[in-house]
Amino acid sequence: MIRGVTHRMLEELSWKVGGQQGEGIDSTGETFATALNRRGYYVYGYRHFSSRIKGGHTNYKVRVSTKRRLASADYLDILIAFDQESIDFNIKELRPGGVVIADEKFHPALPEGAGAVLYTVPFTQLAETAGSSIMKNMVALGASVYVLDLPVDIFAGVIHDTFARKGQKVVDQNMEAIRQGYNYMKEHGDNRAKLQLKPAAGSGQHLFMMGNDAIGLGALTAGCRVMAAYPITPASDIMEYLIKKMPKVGGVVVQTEDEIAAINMIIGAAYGGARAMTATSGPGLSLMMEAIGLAGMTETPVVIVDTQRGGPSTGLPTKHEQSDLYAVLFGNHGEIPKIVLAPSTAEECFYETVRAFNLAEQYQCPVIVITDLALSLAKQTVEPLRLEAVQIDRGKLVREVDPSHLNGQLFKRYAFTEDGISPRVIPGVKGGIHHVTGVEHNEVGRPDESAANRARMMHKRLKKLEGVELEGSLSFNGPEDYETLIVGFGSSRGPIEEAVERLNSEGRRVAHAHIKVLAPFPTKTLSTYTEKAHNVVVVENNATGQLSKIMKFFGISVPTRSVTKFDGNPFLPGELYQELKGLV
Amino acid sequence: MIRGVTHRMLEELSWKVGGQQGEGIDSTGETFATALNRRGYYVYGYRHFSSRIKGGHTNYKVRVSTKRRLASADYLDILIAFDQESIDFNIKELRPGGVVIADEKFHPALPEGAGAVLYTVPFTQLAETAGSSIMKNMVALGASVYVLDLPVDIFAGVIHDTFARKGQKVVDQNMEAIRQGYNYMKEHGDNRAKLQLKPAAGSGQHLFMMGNDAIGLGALTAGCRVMAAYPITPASDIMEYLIKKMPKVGGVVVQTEDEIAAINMIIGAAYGGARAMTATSGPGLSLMMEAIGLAGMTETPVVIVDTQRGGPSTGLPTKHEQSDLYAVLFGNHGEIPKIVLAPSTAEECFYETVRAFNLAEQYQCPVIVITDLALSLAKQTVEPLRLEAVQIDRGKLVREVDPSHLNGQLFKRYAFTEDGISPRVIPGVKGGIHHVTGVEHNEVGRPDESAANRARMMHKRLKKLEGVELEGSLSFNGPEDYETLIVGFGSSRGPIEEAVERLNSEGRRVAHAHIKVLAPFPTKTLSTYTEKAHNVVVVENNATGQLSKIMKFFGISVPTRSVTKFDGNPFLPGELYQELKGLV
Amino acid sequence: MATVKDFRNNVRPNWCPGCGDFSVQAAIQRALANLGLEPEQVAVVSGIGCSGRISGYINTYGFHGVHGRALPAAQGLKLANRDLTVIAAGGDGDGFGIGLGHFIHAVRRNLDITYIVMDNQIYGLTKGQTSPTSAHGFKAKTTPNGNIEHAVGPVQVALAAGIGFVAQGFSSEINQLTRLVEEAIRYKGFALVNVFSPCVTFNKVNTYDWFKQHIVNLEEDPAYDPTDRVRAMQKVLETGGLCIGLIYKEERPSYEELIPGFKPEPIAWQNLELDPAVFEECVREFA
Amino acid sequence: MATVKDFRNNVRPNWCPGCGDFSVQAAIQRALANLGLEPEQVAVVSGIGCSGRISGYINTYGFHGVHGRALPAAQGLKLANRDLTVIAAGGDGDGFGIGLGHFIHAVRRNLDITYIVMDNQIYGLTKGQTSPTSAHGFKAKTTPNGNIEHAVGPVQVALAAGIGFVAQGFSSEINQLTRLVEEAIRYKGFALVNVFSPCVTFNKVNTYDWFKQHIVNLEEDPAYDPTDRVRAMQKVLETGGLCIGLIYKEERPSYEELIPGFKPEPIAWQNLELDPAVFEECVREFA
Ligand SMILES: Cc1ncc(C[n+]2csc(CCOP(=O)(O)OP(=O)(O)O)c2C)c(N)n1
Ligand SMILES: Cc1ncc(C[n+]2csc(CCOP(=O)(O)OP(=O)(O)O)c2C)c(N)n1
Ligand code: SF4
Ligand code: SF4
Ligand SMILES: [Mg+2]
Ligand SMILES: [Mg+2]
Repeated sequence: MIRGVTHRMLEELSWKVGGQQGEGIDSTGETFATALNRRGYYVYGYRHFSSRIKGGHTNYKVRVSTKRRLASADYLDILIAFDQESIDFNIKELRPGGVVIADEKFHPALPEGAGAVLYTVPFTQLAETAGSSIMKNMVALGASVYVLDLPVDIFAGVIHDTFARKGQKVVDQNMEAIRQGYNYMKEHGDNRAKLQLKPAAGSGQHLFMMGNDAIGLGALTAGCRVMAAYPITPASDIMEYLIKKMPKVGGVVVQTEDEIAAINMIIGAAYGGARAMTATSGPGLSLMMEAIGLAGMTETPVVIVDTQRGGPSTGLPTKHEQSDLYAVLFGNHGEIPKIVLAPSTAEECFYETVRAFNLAEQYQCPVIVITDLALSLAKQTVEPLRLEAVQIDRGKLVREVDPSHLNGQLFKRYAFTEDGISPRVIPGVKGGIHHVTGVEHNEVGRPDESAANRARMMHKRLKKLEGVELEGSLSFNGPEDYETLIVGFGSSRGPIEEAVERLNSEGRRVAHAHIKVLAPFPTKTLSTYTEKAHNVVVVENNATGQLSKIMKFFGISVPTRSVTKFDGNPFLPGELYQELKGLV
Repeated sequence: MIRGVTHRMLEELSWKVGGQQGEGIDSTGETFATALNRRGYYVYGYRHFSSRIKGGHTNYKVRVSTKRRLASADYLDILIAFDQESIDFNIKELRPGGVVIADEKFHPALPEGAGAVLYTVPFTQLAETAGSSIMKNMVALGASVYVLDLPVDIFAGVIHDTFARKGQKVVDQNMEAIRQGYNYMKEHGDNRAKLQLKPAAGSGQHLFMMGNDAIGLGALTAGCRVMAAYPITPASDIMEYLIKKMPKVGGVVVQTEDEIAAINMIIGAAYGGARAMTATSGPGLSLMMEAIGLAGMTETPVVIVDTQRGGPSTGLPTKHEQSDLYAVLFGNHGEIPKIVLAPSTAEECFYETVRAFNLAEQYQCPVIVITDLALSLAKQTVEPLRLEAVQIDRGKLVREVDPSHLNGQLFKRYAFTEDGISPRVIPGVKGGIHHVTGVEHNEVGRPDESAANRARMMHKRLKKLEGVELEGSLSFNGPEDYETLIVGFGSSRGPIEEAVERLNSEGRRVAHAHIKVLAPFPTKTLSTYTEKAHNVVVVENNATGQLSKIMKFFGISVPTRSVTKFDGNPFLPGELYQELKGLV
Repeated sequence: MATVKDFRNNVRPNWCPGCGDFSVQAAIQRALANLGLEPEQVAVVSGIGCSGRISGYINTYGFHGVHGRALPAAQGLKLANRDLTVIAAGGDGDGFGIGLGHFIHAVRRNLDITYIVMDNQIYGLTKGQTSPTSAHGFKAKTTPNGNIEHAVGPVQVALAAGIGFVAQGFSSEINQLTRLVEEAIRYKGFALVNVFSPCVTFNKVNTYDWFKQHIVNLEEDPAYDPTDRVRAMQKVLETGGLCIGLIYKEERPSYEELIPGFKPEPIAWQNLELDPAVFEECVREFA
Repeated sequence: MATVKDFRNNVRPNWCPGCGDFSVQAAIQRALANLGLEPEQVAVVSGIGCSGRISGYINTYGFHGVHGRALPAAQGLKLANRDLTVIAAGGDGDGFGIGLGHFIHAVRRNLDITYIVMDNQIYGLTKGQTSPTSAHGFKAKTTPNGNIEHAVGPVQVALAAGIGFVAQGFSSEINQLTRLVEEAIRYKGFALVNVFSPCVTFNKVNTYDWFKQHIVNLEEDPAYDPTDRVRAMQKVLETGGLCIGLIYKEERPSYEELIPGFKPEPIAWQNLELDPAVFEECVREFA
């Protein structure tokens, strides 16, 4: 602690770095966030995306807290600015007493009336001193920790991990740049503003990852060995992650010519006995509809990840939205059983992806894991992931057939059974020969259009999920005697949790149900909560209130009200709090 | 009238011809049906399809009535059989006193206990006498009319129209074959069974067409001049019809490489100022989802016909089903305004197709016309179609722009307006230059991701259909004081009408609402009917009760019960009557 | 060891009598027997069309996917189980119409699978529409005034796309066809056998006789060298695509052989559990 | 008469500084001016990608469709209004990856449109994945160990598919490129101009310098005859596809000229009301 300085003690901190796309804004934010995550804080990092490659404003906002937080803060405490646009664009977020640290190079100025403190630091010049102007980001990091009264060596580990492969010299230079920023502030900074974070409660064993990372790792852990996909924002990371890892496990990733190829390829792979997946976003999902029907009809277990972004059409390719619910539930022609899982945190992304592969094989149907841009791309603190918790269950997979039981007949791949699920054999097995077709077929898979067979086969397939409610289909939190129930799914968990916390702390009686399984829809479970509420409010990031309408569709009969946002950005907790306050 | 013979006088007749695929069963049925249609009867002809090209049983069932009938009968009065399979397969449909007329060649036999009368006629041999064995169908027609006590010359017109281009000799030979059949029966027939139809009430001005014909003609009449499609059952006829007609009007049909090309091509054409359409079935519809979103986002008026067949996947490609409701309403990712029309008769197919083109341009959005296999392919008597009733309304189409009003700015193709609909200009117009993109855009169509613009543009687009209920969104029929309301859509109109008629004649109080516009859903109008009912039963050809769930989705809150059938065949009126009887 | 009989099943094809596809079916069955394969070691993946039904008529594993997507599915299957003999099959519409993009990309990718196309220059199953291999001027249901598009030459395009093995056969030359299919299966990489397989019901132009009159059999030209790509291309252009026999062949590693870290043991039979050490290593990256 | 200036608008492209697409944009603008066209007589239809943004940067009518489908949309537009000059444009991923099937079918169909591909051998907009024109061995985000697929040669494939006009350009040769675009637009039929348009951000292999070192300019070879398809194919194979200039050209009727009953007046400007006599005739068929 530095003597003679007044510190404001913070439960949590909101920090942002802004500049031009291509200036390394991202990695600056991530370095800061990772360092604080390692220190045991709960961190949430959200990047302001745009579909431009270079140029154009971008920023990375980091929230650092002593409690788990799954959303950006409404406000800002510290803004690091590499250009004037970053100040002008973000200054309104600064809360009183906030700090702007800006590069001297562009002669920064605060807008008239801004209640913030401006530190002008020669980022570029100091970086040059340390070795190269590209390290101006490091200088900014150093300045940041000075204001936070943290030691510069919190960055040592991250810097080492990032640059070690480029040699010790690069590591040293970067640390030096950080120190330059720190020292400059120490020498030239005044005491106008100084912030201090409460010590972290966390163990420091936490991970820091985005939903896409967790899905990739989840897939690997679940035994996914064939991945086929076509690049698309915000799903591409999943493919790119698996491209890096598959060689370690003898698997393969194919970057296909389009999404249609991708889904048909994984259907082929799954038919062949591999655990297989694809990942895409809205436009690709739309293209996959025909083959999703094929997977349903042929009872082939595939996993499809849909990372939602702003629609319709190309829409807002780098912005957040939750508007593919209808498409994932109802997009394909005809009627198939289908499972849709909707994780809401990176941790859930991991475990639900694992579950997706199990469910796909247990129920022999396509499983869609639906996320949204904020969940896919925002980085968050994650509790240590447990390999022991992962069980691979391949359902009714048959790897050996006694041909003498067949009486010269084909294998009954689509045998009528009590639960509608039939033994599944894979090509290569002696005695397992059968036929697979998207045409209506009989028990051995041969085309059969007779009315009686048709009706029975439709029943068989649909029966697999009829009346089923999967474990943990939703999570509930709140007081026993709640009056209002807030319902949401996906990444809005974060903003909802905070808004609810705040409302309850003000004496309202508000509970929160977050839906994790969209199909088969947990009508029974959800009803037990909606029936007890005076007031049900559905919170979602789309224009038409998809979840609320789907609830009706699936038989939730209580009236609901909707809070929607569809401007490309996730809810901010305070904003949502304000909206809900008027409704509870 | 033939002396000494007892005639059973019929209000209506059910006749069927059966044989191997490729034997001309179709044209036999159509000749019979057309002849009776011309005589002023109401005729309904349904073909038993299979996805085999040659071989395999096929049949064509014709219902002839003095009243409008839009379904096949449950029973049969006359069965013409070209092979034993046709007898065995269809005999159970014959009602007591029914007649089988079969080719001597295969030594026909009735199954044990069949209560029908069998006439064995040397079809092939008589045909050879008339000129060629391929005319055995004609011989059968001649035998049929003898049993019905109709003159052979009822076929003269049809035979002339069919064969005139092959020369008078062919016409004469065919008529001779018909006469041979008639005379053989006259000479060898006994009086065991003789049927007589009540005279027809109709004018003889009626048309006889299938839904696909009516859609093709409707499109032509509505000014559709670009059609792009990919062959698929049961939609192909629409393309094939327009291929024949377009040269007359200077239009063009492109058989594209796939459905994705088809829909994107018509989007291009519609953008260019043409009225443009495509037609497909389930699998093609699934492939079109991405571009349907594009049409919605770019506000491009296109018409898409979905002729439903058995799903999912390839499913039952030649069988009837109504299982694409979810897909047409919800299939594309993201949220767009969309209109879905569901005609239920061939006549409606004509007028609703015309309306589809008008609505597409009025609301500047994709319009889907959804039919089902029975409606698409079954032929039915249609009241004379009126060209005078067709009005072409191109909505806010602008063909001239005064550039001086633009102040050097681009044309505001997406201007914010009261009703959400903006002036639409087409390429080639001076002063009309603007940009069109599937990315979120501003008023002149340029990409714009800002939150404020985004929210406003979403509102603008969705507003176009918000709260709108189109004229004639449903038709209602029934007593004032009904207790039960039956709700259906598409070709089930026929079976429902008959079942309701029968129930009411038995003193039940049943009404029938048939939905013609699925989007924007006529919640208000339908509610006025459902609210008054004690009992709402939804009748549909799918497994999950799609319409009934969609009603809930759109806010119809009364509980409903479902009668579904999904074995590939439409409801038979009597079968539906039985089912409903237990429910009303 | 399995004989031709073992590759037959009890299903009567729903093809029209005389359809060229019967010969293709027989050629595949014979080739499989000749290669000493067992039925369960083989999978036939097919698209939608009359021809696409073939996967149901051969006693091996069979997968009948959606229209135009036989190749993506076949490639996925091969990746899951590299020990299987994977044959993709379908029609000209399926493979060179809706599926044309996949075809060329499969050529580029070069997995070790065999693709057999029953090219009848027509859409059979949908009852006689013009196909992408129908000639300019061809009259059929959808081109009553004659086709105004130009036919795609599958072999030409495949050669231009860098295919490693391409042959053409004819349903009437079943012995040659059997040999070509055998050789294609033996070839380690993506192999196309395009077969002129007449549709006797809807294609009244490209009949058995028509082919007999127009086809050039490369095997009758001892000077023909199937290892020279430019020469092959010339030959194909010269004959208007109407040549049969082995057209081009070039040895090179297949896709599976180049995948980093890919194991000789098929994925389908591997233990899926993740090595805890690998898991740890992966997790550490996020610490 | 419109000048180059009239084809500029006030939008600053969101391309990276140095991106090859700037030259393509300029070449199109110049070509349009040189051809004496007015802005409203032209429509640019583009796909999705960095390159796909081009339709928004030229002052003509512009349509920015979905990924890979620029050509179907452009063809529809041309059918609706045959008076328009229709230019389709996009990237290598857009046109030769997801859109490859449409490309070859557009070649077969031969409408009078011009297709300009900005081929940078990479997926730019999605941040640097390997593309279908990336070379075997190419390292990028999705092929860290080197591409194990083989590149598609768009010109080769187009020639094999029977294209009537094909040229290649290079962003650094803007005058030549302008001439090629002009000639392509003037050509009555489907014309491809494939442009080597470097991605300076993600493609660290196929840079301006790399192209300068590897490209052969056909215009420097007076003996080169662009009317011989086999010769053209050979040249393309010889140069590994890396040749620029007019590669092949052949005059023949375009699709629009062959449509039965098609009128010289664009559909977009025709009276849509059906002649009652035609209606009557149509209805009579169903009586
Ligand atoms: C997405 C989709 N579109 C259309 C169809 C209808 N369809 C079935 S087979 C076929 C074409 C058949 O032609 P081809 O592939 O040449 O096979 P053939 O019948 O001639 O053997 C079509 C268009 C379909 N099944 N799926
Ligand atoms: C259906 C669909 N899949 C994926 C994407 C994502 N996407 C946008 S552009 C692009 C590829 C861009 O590459 P290219 O066409 O070569 O254009 P470049 O950016 O290199 O100019 C992809 C995959 C999309 N927009 N739509
Ligand atoms: S229609 Fe043609 S392709 Fe199909 S089975 Fe018959 S002959 Fe063969
Ligand atoms: S990323 Fe590449 S292709 Fe895209 S704008 Fe930048 S340089 Fe051009
Ligand atoms: Mg074919
Ligand atoms: Mg590119």
